Amino acid sequence: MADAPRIGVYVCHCGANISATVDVAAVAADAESLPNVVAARHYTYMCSDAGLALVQADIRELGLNRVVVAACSPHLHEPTFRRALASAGLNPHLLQMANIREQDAWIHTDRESATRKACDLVRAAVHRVALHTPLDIRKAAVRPDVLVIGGGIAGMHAALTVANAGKHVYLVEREFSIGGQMARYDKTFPTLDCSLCIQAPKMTAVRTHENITLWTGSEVEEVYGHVGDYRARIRRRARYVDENLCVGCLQCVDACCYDGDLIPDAFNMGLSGRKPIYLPFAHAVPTVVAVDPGSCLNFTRGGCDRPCTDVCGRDALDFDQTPWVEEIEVGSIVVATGFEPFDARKATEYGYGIYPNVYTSMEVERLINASGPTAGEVILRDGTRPQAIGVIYCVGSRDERYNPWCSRVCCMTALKLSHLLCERTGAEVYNFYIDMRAAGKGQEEFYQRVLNDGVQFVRGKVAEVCDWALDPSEEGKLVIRVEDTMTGYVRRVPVDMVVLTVGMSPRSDSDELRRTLNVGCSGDGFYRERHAKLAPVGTLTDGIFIAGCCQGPKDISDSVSQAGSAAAEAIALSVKGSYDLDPITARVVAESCSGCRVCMPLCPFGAIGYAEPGGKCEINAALCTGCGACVAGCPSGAIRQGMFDDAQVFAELSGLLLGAGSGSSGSASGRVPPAVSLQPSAEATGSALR
Amino acid sequence: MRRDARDKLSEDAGPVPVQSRPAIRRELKLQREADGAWLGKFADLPGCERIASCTQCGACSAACPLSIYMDVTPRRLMALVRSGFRSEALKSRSIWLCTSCYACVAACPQKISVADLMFALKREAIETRVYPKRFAVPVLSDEFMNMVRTRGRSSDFWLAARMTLRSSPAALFGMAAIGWRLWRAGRLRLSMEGIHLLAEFQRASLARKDAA
Amino acid sequence: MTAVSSAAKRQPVPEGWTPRIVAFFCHWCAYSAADLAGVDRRTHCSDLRVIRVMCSGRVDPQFVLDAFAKGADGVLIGACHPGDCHYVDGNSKALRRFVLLRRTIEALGIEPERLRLEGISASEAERVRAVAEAMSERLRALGPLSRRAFVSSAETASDPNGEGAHG
Amino acid sequence: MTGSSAPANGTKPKQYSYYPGCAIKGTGIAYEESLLEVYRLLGVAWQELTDWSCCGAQAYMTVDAGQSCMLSARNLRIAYQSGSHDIVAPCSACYLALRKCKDYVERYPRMREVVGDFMPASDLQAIANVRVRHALDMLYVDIGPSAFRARATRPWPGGKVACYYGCQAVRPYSEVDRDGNPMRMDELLEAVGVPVAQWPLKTKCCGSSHTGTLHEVGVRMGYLLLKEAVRRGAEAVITICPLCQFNLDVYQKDMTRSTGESFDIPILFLPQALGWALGADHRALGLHRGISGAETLRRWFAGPREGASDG
Repeated sequence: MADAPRIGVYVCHCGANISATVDVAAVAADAESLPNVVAARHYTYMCSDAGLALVQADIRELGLNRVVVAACSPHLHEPTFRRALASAGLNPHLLQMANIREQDAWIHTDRESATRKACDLVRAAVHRVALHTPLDIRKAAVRPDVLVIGGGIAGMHAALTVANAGKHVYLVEREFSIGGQMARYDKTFPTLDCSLCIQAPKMTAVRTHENITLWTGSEVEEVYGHVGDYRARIRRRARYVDENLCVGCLQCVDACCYDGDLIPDAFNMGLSGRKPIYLPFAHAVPTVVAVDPGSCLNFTRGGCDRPCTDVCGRDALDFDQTPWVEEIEVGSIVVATGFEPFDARKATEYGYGIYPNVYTSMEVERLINASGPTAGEVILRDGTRPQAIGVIYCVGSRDERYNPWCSRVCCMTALKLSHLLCERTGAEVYNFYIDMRAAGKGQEEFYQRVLNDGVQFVRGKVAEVCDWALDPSEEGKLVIRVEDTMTGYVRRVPVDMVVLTVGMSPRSDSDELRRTLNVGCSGDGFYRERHAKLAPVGTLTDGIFIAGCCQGPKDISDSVSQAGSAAAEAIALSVKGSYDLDPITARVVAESCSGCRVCMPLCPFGAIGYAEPGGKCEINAALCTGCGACVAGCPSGAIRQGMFDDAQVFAELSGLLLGAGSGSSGSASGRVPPAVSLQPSAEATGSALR
Repeated sequence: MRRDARDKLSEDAGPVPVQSRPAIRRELKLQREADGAWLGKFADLPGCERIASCTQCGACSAACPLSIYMDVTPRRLMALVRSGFRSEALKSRSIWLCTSCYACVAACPQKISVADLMFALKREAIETRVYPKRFAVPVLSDEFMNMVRTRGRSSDFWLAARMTLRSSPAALFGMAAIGWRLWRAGRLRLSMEGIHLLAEFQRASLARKDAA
Repeated sequence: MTAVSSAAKRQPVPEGWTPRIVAFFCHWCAYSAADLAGVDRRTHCSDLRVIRVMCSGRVDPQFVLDAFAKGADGVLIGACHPGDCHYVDGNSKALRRFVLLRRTIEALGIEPERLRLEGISASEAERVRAVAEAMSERLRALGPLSRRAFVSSAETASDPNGEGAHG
Repeated sequence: MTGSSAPANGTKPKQYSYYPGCAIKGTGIAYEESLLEVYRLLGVAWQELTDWSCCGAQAYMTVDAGQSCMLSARNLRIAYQSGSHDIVAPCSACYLALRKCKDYVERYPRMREVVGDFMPASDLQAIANVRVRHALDMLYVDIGPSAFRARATRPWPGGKVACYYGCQAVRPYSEVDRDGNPMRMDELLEAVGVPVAQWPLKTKCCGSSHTGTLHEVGVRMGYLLLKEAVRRGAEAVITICPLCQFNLDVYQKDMTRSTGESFDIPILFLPQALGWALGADHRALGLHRGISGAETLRRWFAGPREGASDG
């Protein structure tokens, strides 16, 4: 180090937040006696302009080259003080903060011990900062294009937002049409807008936008690289139809020689059938048919007369199509892969899959949809029309046996379906809920509306649905057994139709994509945001953002808000064109590296390479996230880390534990051995084994 | 009841001076009647550690085949326990109606072992002697346990006979017909077997009793 | 066994003694939780001194041994819960090292309970308080760490390579 | 008691610890007779637990949880020491008591402490190695429907049956079969040609000891079961628990008396039906021990002489 450390210590009162519990003057006085400390002051609000000016003046006038601020958590004001250092001409990393508010003044009441602790923390920071070195923030270039994974409402909205900002978007959707789950819904709560009416224009806009490349029937196979420079391999499934030629006239579907519409139509939740050649759904975008090789006779039996090819005036069918891979380079990625409805079969007590007239809410969305299998008529699987309907809330949600979380949308979905079923069938509708959660805008009002619809509300979790008639009035009915917790009665309610309001589960393959993208999942299996409140669309992998239900259950409005936010993050990166690399990254000191490669498997991000000619390991700073696992694991002590170097931590320990005046002022250029070398003695080891 | 009459039923009055029929009972719970420490006793009882997670959804009551006979449904019992209304919970008939069929446990979305709570309440009711006299269920338990403690095994025949004698001797006649039919089918064993390691077991039982 | 009992021959607890606990808290989970404990004003004992590291996987065994050598009575490593690590599996690396470290310090005559590893998610402010209290209570029962036993044995160790314990 | 017969292929068969429990030695004796007869016909080796004690069932649990658990722990330890680590309990209450004891000792330090007064820690650890099996679990998993299908020699002489699983075999552990609509008994019976009726009350409570203590309540629970079974076309009910069998079999007259509906249908144990298919003698299976449906039982099982004359 060129100059001897000249350290300034600044103790903040934080109004009375700190000074009420910590004797700040004493802390400053104690700091003054520490080695290398040139000035120690305390002030009411260190983070105020006046406080910052105080620091800056000392830097200039006293020639400070290190600063310690004893104040709040570095999570809060470290950036503020770093900026202050920078504008005073000091490298921002020559700062160390001592957290004497959150981790001292706020959790203690005894002034004496809190003050002693503050002194310890300041002393540790002083020892540490002496070994700080100037670090340069390096910049990495950011590619302007953005990849959006998932073509549901969140993915479409994110793609359109980015595209409207003039950046190019690749939108990758697994199904052969965009639209996602929202395309299935009949109406949306609480406004009762027709779902398709509000979504269709967006679908068209995505299809026609000059800045959007839309790939349906496609999946992200591999992603590598880092923020600003991601490379992705997109696998495109064969649909056996040329997307550019097909106009969606459906003559091929009519002509198909497959006997009957026997293949369960996934879009209609299996409530209707389709042929092997099909349009995913009536308003699919792109409006292009696809061939299902699992059922098409050309594949299953090795051939048919191919009447589909004969009738196609555009010669769009291509049975020789094979899957192919597209490789793209993007600067950031928005993940909007959505959710899976909870599998109602798991909740065996409700008889889904046993009693035909037990439906899931997703099925009912199709059943009451004018473009659904019954053209909106509520006709049950057994051909009858229901006189009484039971709507069961929280199926699979708020349940430790299945999903412990609240799926957030089910109460409103159930209210909406109750309202629509009541309106369209005139049936008696019973709602069985545990707690009514209608917290969104306009939602409580909607609840009030349904309360006045004549719909019946029973507060209680249904224990079972069963066709056991205890009374003649229950013959031929499905009986719902529930404790009406409001009246205190155990009730049996006979109905013709049961609607299970299924919650949201993470997609069953979400873990695969999580690994591909190297993002985290929370305990529930949904993708984990960087910070629940302050970075809700970021992930811990820079440049990868999440939106919609892949992050957790939410309704359409929240999905769209989040998608807009994720798009804004992607746009910001793209527009800025460069990215600041946090200089906490690790680097290998080549002279010390033995080439043992112990560090390589320790790196979760594959940032460590091995250069054959020199026989040394190397760290790619762009991939390194600064976790320090390799630093701790290197047997030769050859890996150094910015801001978290061994020497700095040892110095912090010395300051914390050894008391005033006896601190280490070890050189920053090498690994500082501990004050006392610890070696298990033969005696101690031997006796331990005995 | 007229409004002015109701106003007279002030909450701090002593016995309610109402002669009208049907009888009007005052029901008001003062917080001092609640045993705030009671819930804590269950926290480390096997199976009961999740009682505090109860959301009062009522799945236990709905699944219970006997809740329709109960004065307090399992869900309400759970609420009584959580609020510390100890004597109300222990005096309820409900705990004696439980057959431990575990339907409530299977139905509970919070994985609370309601059946184990029932056992715990029954035990406490027996310990504090608040169950009704001549009530057959606790008598059966008592007889069962005495039999096993002394002989190591139980016998259907003797158990039924003793329990009936203690709870409702008159019913013995009704039992005779059933007994006769079982006897004819070779299903009644009048001899009672003891087991060889009994002394050892009794010692351990006693040791624990002494310790407690 | 003997190692533990030798440590048990501890000096009488000095008047007014409080344990000194060094806590290595990972930036993302435990450190955030400790901040949150402050925000929630979850008052607890002042024995804990937190050193922030980016990840519990950064905690070099030498840090822990050094802390004991310099006067810590206990060392706490605060990590993310399994599966929650911001660096995929840094916490499991910490766990592996922790298991070995406990054996090492036992061999040095330090009670293994003086070293703890706790999963503390960023939202678990109460857990920070509970862990701090529990650890402090345990250390108060154990008394000050008798450094004489292992420091002197380390000094007289015949191994000429002073850094042999490293890594 | 032990039982074994050399299996055809000559390999040393796995030996089971057989834990009868109190009820099976008394009113449920036909369960034991038929199960052991099935074992004999299939060459299953078993050994009755020496000096077994009561399982510490629910009535005991009601008074003293610790002692109840100790009783089960003792039985588990005997099984461990015998070397036959699969303990087969035909009675659902016994099965659950043993299973729960094992579970609670593993999971709860407090339970370990209590049971620890009774046995050394090493024994406590040993019982973790004992596998608690219900007879149905053992018959379905270790023998299996296909083996029964292959060995079945005699057609089912009667009508449809309803499989009644009762509560404690499937709850709360769901290891014998799943709680929601269990099917293992149905599959075993179908494999040997017994027609089964599907019904929704397979795991509803039989009334348990309430038939003795709160007679009206207990009997009504059995009545609801039988009524629904009959409504679904069953002519007999097959059970896997001595208490279920007892309640449904013994109180049919009481049901008739209180409801005016007449009931007289046989209540069998699962191995009685399986044993019949394997060709066992009806007395060896204890088929003469039923209280209700005696006429039907005679007609179905007592051979063509008596059966034909009954018409």
